[in-house]
Amino acid sequence: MSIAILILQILGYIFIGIGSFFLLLASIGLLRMPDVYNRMQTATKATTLGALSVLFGVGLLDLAWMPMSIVIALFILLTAPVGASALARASYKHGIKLWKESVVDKYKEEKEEE
Amino acid sequence: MKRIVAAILAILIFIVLALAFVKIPFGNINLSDYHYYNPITDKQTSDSVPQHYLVDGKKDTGSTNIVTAVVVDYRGFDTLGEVTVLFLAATGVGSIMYIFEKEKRRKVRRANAVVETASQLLFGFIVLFGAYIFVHGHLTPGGGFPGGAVIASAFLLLYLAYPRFHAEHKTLNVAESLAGLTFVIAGLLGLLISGSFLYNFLPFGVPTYLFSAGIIPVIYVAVGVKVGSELTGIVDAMMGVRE
Amino acid sequence: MTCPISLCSIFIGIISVATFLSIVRAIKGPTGADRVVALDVMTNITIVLLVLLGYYFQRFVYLDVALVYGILSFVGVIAAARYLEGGL
Amino acid sequence: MDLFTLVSLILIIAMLIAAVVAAELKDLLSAAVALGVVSLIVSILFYILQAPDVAITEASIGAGLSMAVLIFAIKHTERWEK
Repeated sequence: MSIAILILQILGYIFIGIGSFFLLLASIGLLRMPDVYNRMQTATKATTLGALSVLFGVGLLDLAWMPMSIVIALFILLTAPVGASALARASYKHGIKLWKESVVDKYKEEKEEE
Repeated sequence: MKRIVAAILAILIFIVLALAFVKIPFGNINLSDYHYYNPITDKQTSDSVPQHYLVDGKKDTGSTNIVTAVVVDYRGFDTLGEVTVLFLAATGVGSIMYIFEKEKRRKVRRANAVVETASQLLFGFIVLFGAYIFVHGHLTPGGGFPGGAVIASAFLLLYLAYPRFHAEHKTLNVAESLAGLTFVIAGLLGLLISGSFLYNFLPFGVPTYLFSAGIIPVIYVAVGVKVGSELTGIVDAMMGVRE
Repeated sequence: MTCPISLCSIFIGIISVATFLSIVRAIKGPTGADRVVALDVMTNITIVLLVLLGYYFQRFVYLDVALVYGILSFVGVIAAARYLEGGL
Repeated sequence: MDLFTLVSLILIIAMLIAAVVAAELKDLLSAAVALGVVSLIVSILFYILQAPDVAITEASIGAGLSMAVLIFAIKHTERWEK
């Protein structure tokens, strides 16, 4: 019994460590990337992965916390991509230019084809 | 020059405030030497005020969350006043925004399909969570005011995603009036039964269970519905578009 | 168990440094959209920070605060995005 | 030094900088976002001080609704301060 709990604890701390490392990477990427779109994709993807990993790890540390942390994780999984997509579309429509070394602009190509 | 003077003034005010705050004891001071007169037992007791609330609060009110016990039970009349102030503020916003009614016939751009679908999916979840916050006000942190704000933000999400959406004014008014009436009737029943306004006349039950703490959950549900409908009315007055 | 709790405090330190770095972007960001992106990211980091602090304090009921924060700042981000888009 | 003292110090410094920036910016949308940052950090500080009721109220009013109201006001006036 205690061995199972010990294994769960070790697994939980490993998950929390991975998650907090990804969160730190996300914030560094937010600082160092050159324009809005790059920052957005770096930060959103890494943050979502890191947050899900930490929440799962906390659930493993104490199994009574698992349902609530799964609810929070589901909520992050639903809202983070929606917020990022709405922001990306809004800043494109607002007229913020891409970085000068960006090469792909699918949205503009589609507009020209129509 | 003006900015430098302003900065120096701000720093001086900060220093004076900090010097004043150093003298005030926060946190760990032992107040057990403080004596106060207890009118019920008719003698001086040596219990301190925070000890009184923390120890006797659960016995007096049956509520697990002491903050809720203070807000709804010990200081229930103040909460009625706060709800009235919020109602007056909502009325003021509505009457000011009525002047701009003509301007609302404007063209608005539709939202992204992603935002529309996500707001449909999340609306029920957010309303459910707001209801959870104010129903569990006597067990977990939260209560009527945050729960009402969460419900209003669910409606705000719909207003943002669908520019043509607007909530029914009649339903909002009926919900708000019923909630306010429930609060006042609960207080008057206490007055009728034991002679003091908002007396906790229902049985306390077992603490940490949902049906416990007497009339505290009833009043918090009423406050939650009232705050939610008032804030939704404010949001509707500002963002709604009439056809 | 004293050792794992101190391990938990190390992670709390790392995540608060991450919060600080994203606040730097929210302060520095040249355009408004940068600041809104930084607010969006900071929200997610803060939810995780609140959950870990709740585990550190060993209080289960504190998780409600994290969920409320997530819901409301999502609504705020959508409001800012709709304003930038020209809707609202 | 205690861990929470350190975390609180980091957050308080960031909060002060964000508050000054919110007062100084000419772009009012960015100022509203900076106010949101201030409200977020105040909420975390209340949480660290073990006052979850105050933290939940601060988060529910400061994060979503007040930012939406400010953005609505900006929409009906103008975005750039002269």
